[in-house]
Amino acid sequence: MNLIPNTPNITPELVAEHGLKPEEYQRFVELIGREPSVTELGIVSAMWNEHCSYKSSKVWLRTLPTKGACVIQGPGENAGVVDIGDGLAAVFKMESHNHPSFIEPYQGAATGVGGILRDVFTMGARPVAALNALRFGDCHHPRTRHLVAGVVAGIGGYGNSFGVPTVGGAVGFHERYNGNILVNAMAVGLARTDEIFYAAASGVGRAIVYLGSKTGRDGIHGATMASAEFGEGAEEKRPTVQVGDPFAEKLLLEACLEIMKAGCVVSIQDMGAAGLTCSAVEMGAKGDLGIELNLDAVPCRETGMTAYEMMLSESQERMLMVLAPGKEEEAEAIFRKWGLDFAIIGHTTDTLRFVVKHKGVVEADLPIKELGDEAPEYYRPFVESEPRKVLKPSDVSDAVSVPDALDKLIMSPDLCSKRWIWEQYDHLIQGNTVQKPGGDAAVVRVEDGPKALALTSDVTPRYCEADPFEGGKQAVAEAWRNLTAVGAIPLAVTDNLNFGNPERPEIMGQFVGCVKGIGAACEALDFPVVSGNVSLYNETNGKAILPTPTIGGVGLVEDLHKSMTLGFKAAGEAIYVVGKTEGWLGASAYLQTVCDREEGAPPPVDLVAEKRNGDFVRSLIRDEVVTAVHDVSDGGLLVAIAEMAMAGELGASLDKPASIPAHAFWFGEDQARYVIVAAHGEGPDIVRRAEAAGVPLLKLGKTGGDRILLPGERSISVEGLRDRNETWLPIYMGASS
Amino acid sequence: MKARVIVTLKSAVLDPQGKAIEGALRSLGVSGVQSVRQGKVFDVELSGNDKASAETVLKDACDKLLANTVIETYRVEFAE
Amino acid sequence: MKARVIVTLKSAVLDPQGKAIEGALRSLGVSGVQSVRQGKVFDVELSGNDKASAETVLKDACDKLLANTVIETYRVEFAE
Amino acid sequence: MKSAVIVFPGTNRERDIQRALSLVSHSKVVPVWHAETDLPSNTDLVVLAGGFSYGDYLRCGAIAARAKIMDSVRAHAERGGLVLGICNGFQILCEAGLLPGVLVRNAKLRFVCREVNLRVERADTPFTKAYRKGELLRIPVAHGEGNYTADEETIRRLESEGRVAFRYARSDGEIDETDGPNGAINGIAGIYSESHNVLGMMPHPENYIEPEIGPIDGRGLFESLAAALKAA
Ligand SMILES: Nc1ncnc2c1ncn2[C@@H]1O[C@H](COP(=O)(O)OP(=O)(O)O)[C@@H](O)[C@H]1O
Ligand SMILES: [Mg+2]
Repeated sequence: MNLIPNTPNITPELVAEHGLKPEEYQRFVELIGREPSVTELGIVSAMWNEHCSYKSSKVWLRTLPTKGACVIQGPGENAGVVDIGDGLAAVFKMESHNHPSFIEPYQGAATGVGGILRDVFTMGARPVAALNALRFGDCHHPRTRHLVAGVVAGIGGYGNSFGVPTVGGAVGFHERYNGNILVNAMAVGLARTDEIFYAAASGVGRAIVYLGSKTGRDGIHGATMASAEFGEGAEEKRPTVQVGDPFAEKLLLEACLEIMKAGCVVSIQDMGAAGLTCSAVEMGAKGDLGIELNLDAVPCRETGMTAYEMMLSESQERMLMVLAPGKEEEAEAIFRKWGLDFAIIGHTTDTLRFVVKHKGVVEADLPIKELGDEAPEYYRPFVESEPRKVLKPSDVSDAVSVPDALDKLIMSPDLCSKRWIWEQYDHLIQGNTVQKPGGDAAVVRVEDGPKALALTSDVTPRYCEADPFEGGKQAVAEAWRNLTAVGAIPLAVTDNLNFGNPERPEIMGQFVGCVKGIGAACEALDFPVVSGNVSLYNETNGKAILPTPTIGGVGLVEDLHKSMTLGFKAAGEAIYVVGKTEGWLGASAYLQTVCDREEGAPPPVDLVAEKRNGDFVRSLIRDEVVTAVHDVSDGGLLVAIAEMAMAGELGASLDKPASIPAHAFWFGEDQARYVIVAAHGEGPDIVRRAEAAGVPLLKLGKTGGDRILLPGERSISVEGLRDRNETWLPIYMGASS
Repeated sequence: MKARVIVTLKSAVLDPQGKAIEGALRSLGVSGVQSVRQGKVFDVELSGNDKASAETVLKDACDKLLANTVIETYRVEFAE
Repeated sequence: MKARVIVTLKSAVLDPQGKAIEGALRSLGVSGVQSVRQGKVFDVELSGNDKASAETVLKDACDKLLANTVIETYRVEFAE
Repeated sequence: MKSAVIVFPGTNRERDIQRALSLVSHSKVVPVWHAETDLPSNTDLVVLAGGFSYGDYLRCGAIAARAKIMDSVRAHAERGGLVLGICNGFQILCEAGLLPGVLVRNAKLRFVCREVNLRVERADTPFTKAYRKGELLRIPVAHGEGNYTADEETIRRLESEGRVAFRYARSDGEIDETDGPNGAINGIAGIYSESHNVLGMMPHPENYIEPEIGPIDGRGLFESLAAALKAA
């Protein structure tokens, strides 16, 4: 065996600094039969860290349904792939950049977007849309404004320059995110089904090529940081964050697509968290091959970089590729044309070892499978959350009048218009944005149409906190509903599971509950999980975030001319609610915003009703008998109707059944519901069809005028509502600049 | 009184702008430039005439706003 | 050798960024700052050691690229 | 009609403009890489597309303006050939000296993507014949640095020589600088060269040409070009 240098000595402190538990280190020593080199310690710390190995979550992720008629590639690759017909596939994934964004919001969010775009074009897909899901602390917290401004500018800064439209997202505020904001970014690309590229290497003795920008000492230990709980010192520690270069990424995109087209690529993997280490090990492990790297050839930005630093650097805009034999020159010429680095830094072997050489010394020689796809996994102890009490309408105060409560809701940080944010994103570039942000789901035309993709990201963290299982179900159901509401057939999801410290049984219980709920809903709604990401340890000083399993949904609109929007279109049309309204106020936005209470069980999600009601609504859209559709979520019926009125600049006169108290009827959050508007004269037929399908349908009133009229309440000006809804966020943000 | 604050990227931090400028200068035929790193300068007008207190104010301004100390360093200079 | 190029807006040109910074500093409680104007600085590494020729190179770089002389002026400085 | 779309590293709306040129103008479209020295023979129209050429590093359009191909673009313009610069293309034209003035950061210091009202200032140029003078167009903008400015003398000349192409307007057609997307002086959204054969504009007519996507007020510009070149 070769000599592996070892300074400094491996001490228990050094092991701990690398985020390895003593037993994990022990396991590693036994595996290799000797003490590791420092470079090896760095490599294993990166590979076995939560972020790369999914050691706490893997056993549970395996329970998710991942198969379906449309699924070409499920979890396990850089992104999921679903068939959308005509020889085309949608390629998508979501990923978190939570901790880096808290430390440096602009660059953290920007590089998050960069990373997920790379995951998508690594597979041969041209990115056609980006979305994001953001959670910030309480809006009164002194850091919140700064974080919102920075994150939004960072997402826009990267996506706008790269040239992908950012078409959707979700934004929420809660004090539980004060010390741990969430930045989840999703990217969607299009590829031909027969031109998809995978990470697994194949063929022995093939050249491994380094592509893209040069390597610097960026974010060394970034991956470890992303998985370590924050303590008091975190802000002082100021770990190196990476700086994104969207310009380089755009060039990398074009160059990669060009060499793929030229047939140069056998397999390809982006360098994300823990850069060269993760990408090289994954390529080899997935392809059952060994990898030998010679770091002397790695293009470096800084002088004197050690093997350890090169292996752990998180410099952005880089790729690793196994080249087709005989294609070296052609591939290199393409990269040079785009002004990017290209270097052969190793080759595949048949030894199943991961060997790293630098300046003639073997810095690492490790078994590749055990590092990669056979990394440790834990079945961590968990306790289920205590069920919460079911609240009756009478348990909830109705002291605030209905119009005043509506005002509070539409001016709350969670429900106000997010225009201030999405106007900073170029949502029109590429010229395919059929439905821009602000609707239930974004709709993006596929090539020349008439097909389009519908895209959304959703989760209701307060439900997940109240009941992880129901909350997990609800997140999926809401994504499914949002796709349905624009007339799309929901195809598949990507998820981003954001939780606290899994070593605490109650947090692990939240995780398990949510994953079970997600699984149940995906199963029932035929909505498989094809990719995703897990972000754990989102805690500061033992205080965890709300459990936040973000769901990114992708659906197919067969004919974009029939895609549905939520704004009222014409006066005198009948408004109905699809689905049963009982007035569920537990864990509702009303309870939180109007009553300042966060308690009660969340609304149960009846997946059979979800499916039935959604399929019914979709059939109405397909048959062109409705003119507006909106799903009912946060804030209940009246908020949904107000949003339809504001979008259409048209009022409505409404009625309600006597059996349910006003606050519960208008603001309850019963699930599986949609507000629909019947095209003129179609009402009776819709009623008949609902009866035949066993779908609950209730007439609420009709559109018209410039006010919302409610029985027994003062009338509400639509323009006034719109004004208050639109100005809350700009005013809030304006106070800082 | 007048002061100048110069904010530059820490030396290990990637400077995509500098890189692009280097390339552009090269292709414009400007020779002899080996590397460029771009930073910001703030020309500040302060009330009062006490250098020491001005320095305190500016350091405070840098830490709070002008510099992102995660990736940048700063320097305060006074006009002679 | 090292040189620094400082590019600033001509004094007649409006500087909205500087204005915004003034406002932000005020709301952060940094007092005593009357006005701020933002500019750019380029830290350049040059081959050779001749100040005069370096100055020529940098002036050329500024005229050709680094400054937009419609709105900006520049100055070249050498580290002592 | 034959159009050359110049592609710089970082240009990202070249496909959008190519689509508009072929769909609406029925033009043959040739992408031209920045490192080329010559335009394709018989080029009628040169387009500088939107995007972030060279990452918008240093100043928007500054590095692209000094690319090799720009000499040919300048020669084309001097011969009276048509040149259209949109968004980053407008910034490049200003940096290259083909148009006067400069585009600086939006007054609110944020990138802005939204639909605006654009008032057509004159309908007798090769770019605007299909519109009416004073017509209000719904067209989107998407930029962080679209705040047009120039010295007083230049502005006076532009105004007196009828070289303002479009202005940001309110829905009643009046100009309100504080209400525009970027704070541009006199609401200027686009300007012509002295002989009106070079147009630079910040808004993106190429993104509003199909009813599936939104208003189709951008079509007129591409129809005008096709008609002008047919007549020529
Ligand atoms: N919550 C999840 N649900 C389903 N798949 C997941 C989940 N988390 C991660 N995955 C899958 O595991 C693989 C590794 O994810 P990740 O490490 O985030 O990829 P990358 O290295 O490309 O960033 C991917 O295929 C991803 O889709
Ligand atoms: Mg990846």
